[in-house]
Amino acid sequence: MHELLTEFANKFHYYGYFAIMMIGLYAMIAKTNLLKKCIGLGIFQTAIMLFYVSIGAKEGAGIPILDPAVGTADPAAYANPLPQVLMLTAIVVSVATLGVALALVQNIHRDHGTIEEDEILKGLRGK
Amino acid sequence: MTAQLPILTIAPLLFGAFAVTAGRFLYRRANYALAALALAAAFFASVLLAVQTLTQGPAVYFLGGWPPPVGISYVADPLSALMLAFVSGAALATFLASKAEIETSYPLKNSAFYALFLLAVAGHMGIVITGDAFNLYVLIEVAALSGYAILAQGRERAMLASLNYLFVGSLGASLYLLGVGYLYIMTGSLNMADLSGIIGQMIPGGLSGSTALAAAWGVILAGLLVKMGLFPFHSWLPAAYSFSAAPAAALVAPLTTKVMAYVLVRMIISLFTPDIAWSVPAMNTLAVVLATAAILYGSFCALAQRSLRKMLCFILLAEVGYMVGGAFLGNRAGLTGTIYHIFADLLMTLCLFLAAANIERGTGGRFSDMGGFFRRMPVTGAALVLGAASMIGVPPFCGFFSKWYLLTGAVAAGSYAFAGALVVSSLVNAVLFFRIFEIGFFGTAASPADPADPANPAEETGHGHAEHVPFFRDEMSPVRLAPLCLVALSLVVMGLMTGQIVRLVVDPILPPGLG
Amino acid sequence: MILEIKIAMLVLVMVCAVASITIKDLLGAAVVFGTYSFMMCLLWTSMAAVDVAFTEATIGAGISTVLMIAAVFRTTRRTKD
Amino acid sequence: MKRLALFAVILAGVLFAATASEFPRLGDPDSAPSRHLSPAYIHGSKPQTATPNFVTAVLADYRGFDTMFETAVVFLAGMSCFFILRVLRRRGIAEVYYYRHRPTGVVLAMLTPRRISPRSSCFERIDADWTPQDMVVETMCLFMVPFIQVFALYVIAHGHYSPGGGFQGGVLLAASFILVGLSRDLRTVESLLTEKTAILAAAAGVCLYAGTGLLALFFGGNFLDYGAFGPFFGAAVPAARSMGILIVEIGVALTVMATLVTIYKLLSSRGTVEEGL
Repeated sequence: MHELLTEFANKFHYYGYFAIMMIGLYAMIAKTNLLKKCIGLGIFQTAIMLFYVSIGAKEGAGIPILDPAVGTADPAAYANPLPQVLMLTAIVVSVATLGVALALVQNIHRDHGTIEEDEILKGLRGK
Repeated sequence: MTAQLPILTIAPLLFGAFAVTAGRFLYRRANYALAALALAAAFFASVLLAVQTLTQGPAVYFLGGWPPPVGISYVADPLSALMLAFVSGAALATFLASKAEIETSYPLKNSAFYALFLLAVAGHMGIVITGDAFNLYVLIEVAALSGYAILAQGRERAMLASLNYLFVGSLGASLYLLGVGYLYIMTGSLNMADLSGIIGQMIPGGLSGSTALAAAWGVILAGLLVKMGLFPFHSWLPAAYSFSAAPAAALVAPLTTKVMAYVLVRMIISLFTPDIAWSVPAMNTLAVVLATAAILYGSFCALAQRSLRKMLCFILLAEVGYMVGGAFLGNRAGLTGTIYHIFADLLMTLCLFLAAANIERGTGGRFSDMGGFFRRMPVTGAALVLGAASMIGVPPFCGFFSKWYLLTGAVAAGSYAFAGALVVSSLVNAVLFFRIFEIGFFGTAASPADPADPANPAEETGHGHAEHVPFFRDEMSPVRLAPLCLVALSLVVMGLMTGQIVRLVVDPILPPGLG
Repeated sequence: MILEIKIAMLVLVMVCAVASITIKDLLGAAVVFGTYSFMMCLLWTSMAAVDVAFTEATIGAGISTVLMIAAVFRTTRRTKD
Repeated sequence: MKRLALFAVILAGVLFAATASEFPRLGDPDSAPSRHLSPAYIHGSKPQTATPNFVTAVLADYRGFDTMFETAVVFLAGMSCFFILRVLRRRGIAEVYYYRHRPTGVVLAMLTPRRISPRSSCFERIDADWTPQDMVVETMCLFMVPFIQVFALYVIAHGHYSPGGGFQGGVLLAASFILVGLSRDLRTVESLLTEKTAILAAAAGVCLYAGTGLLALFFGGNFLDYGAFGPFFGAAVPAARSMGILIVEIGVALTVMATLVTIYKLLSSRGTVEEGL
């Protein structure tokens, strides 16, 4: 029982990330509103970023900026900069995707008068 | 300067895109020529790189001067160099052939279209040559984001289709990113060559040695299959490609699925190595079953279509099945067939989509309006025949040889269902194209053609009046036909050069012990 | 970092995620999505990822929310789910 | 459908959770990522690039090529929104412009061919959904703008030593413009940063980045190898890399600022860039 608890305490954050990821995925699959799907996509991407950033965390480590008082003799004194750099890139990519998605949503609303996917499809079939 | 060739393949496209953007406000008339020049420069550099790689062996280019595990590297081996030449050549051909369409489909916005087009090509080329797993993700997004935008213009449903493509595409790319995260957390590296070495040391016995690495491969594979549009994840593909305007479809359709299949092959060969990538039999079987289903589904849905482009989109779905199935047969012939088919299919799809764009422009593209188009457009018709013959698998064309390798691999691996699906798909293709030939030769133009944009004065011969004159030549301008003819002829050339391609390009990159 | 605070933050992030996809008013959903991003930013600060947190605070909680609100304002607030 | 989706998602979540068993615990200093590449960056950053902020050094130098394409993605997003949304042709539809007479508050509605000069002192153009504006909000927002911009410039320039850099600074600059747009109206933003300037600035920013990379080729280095400038300008290689990082960060900031303002303008006005929120 104790081991199970330790295992959970060590891994709980991964379960949390996967839960958030699945919340986003659910929104993308099950919601019919296009803006809700955009939000779902955002949540899905952010959960993956959270996963990456957690890789870079180290116990007792400071922020990844050189502290002259500490020096670089021990790399364990600083958090791992690489995942942070990757996620900076991913955040910017996600906002770019969001911008394009919102532009498409606006145009769909202009053409069809609604942003509910089922209503759009019904309207198209009616023609 | 030869050492800098790998970056010079992409740099002209980047600078071309920015110059075109600025040119919109400065001197708009030069923009088309500028974009064409950038594409031609990229094609030229790619051909030089291919020649250099084939004669002097592979090269690794350090971006920023940092050696691989620390920095990002470009890997120019025979496979990636040849693929670069094919991708840039296909983009150049599409661009030259669809000048008129670009100008009429995107009035006042063609500068923006050129910039998006060039960056899309740069993204696809970067995907092909990069040796870094995370850089690949960024480039996938570059290629995809411009694809969403240019596919959104077109008929009424194009916006919704493009938005669905955006959701599915971003989901696929995010899954790939998650897979790279799995690899990173287990190995601490992002460079493909470095990763390959570490994985080989960690799990010499195959993926059963580590759940997390098996999951990494599974998640990456899922992401790539979603981006490729394999059978259960296919619903976005026909909609996105068939509702958009013709030049966008002619660019994105031949490139995106093929480049993603290339990434799949690259993952199998360079990142995981075939021994490890194929070490879970259930995964291989599942992939081959899905591929078989995709081939059958694509072929039979194509039978039900009533317009040329939509039919081609479903054939494209079947072709994705060919490539995925071959990659998971688990033997040398299958993988060779997949690699060869990536090149062959790029040319075939390009040829058919360009011909379809011409026919669509002349007749509207629905089967009911296409009657007798061979008489009116003999050159386009001839190119269509060549492309169709290759797609069916008639011997001197390249389509035959890829099918031959795939069939050999399927029989050697004992997956007779896949072999059967290949044969059935060939037969169905024959039925599909002979039906078009029948319409083209013997059909009569029943209804007047409706050109895509009635407000646009047709710049060739005013085909709106030519419907009832039986032998009136209504062919497109030579500028449109020349790239099409070159692509159609290259189908034969590539078929005749099969031996050399397999010897020079495929054999060197496959591990020697592969059975 | 203290484990309990981390768990609390993670739960808060999850609550914001669920709330933003269940609220039946798109403007509210957009604002809660901004809150979600901000909570995420705090979580990243706790993992010593200051640059990422800074970017998420400006891009995720700032610009994304403004763009989302602009889109809601120019389309509709109504949603069925 | 929803039940099925929920079931599938929960199943996928359980499968994902099952794969977490081999992952290192949170904050493990001996995990593979902490041991393999990160020490190289932590040790190398200061001596090789003269940049104490490891994240900036990795972002703009070690993995500068990623960042270049990331900037290209931002530019691409701006161009995509322009391509999708921008309404360029009026198609002969007469639009109504509203003008408010400042002294009396009387509003005139005029069809498009007729318009009142924007320089008119007693008429101002207003949005169709105009409401009387709160002077306190407007004044305070405009008062904040210079401070935000100075802070943004500090974030860009000080990115070597503290958290921040081109992206964050660029976003802050864009935020200052968007604040003007929210508190006043879109036309003020348009007069401060026209669409043409913004698109040119976005292209110029990426061009600055890629051009710095290309310039390195002529100094005998590889693409994006800023160290190659060092011997030519009589500077040490790390100092040259540090300068190179600053230049590309400025390019990034320019692109991000211009693109985000463009996207905001397009989204808030349905692509007409006439009437904002």
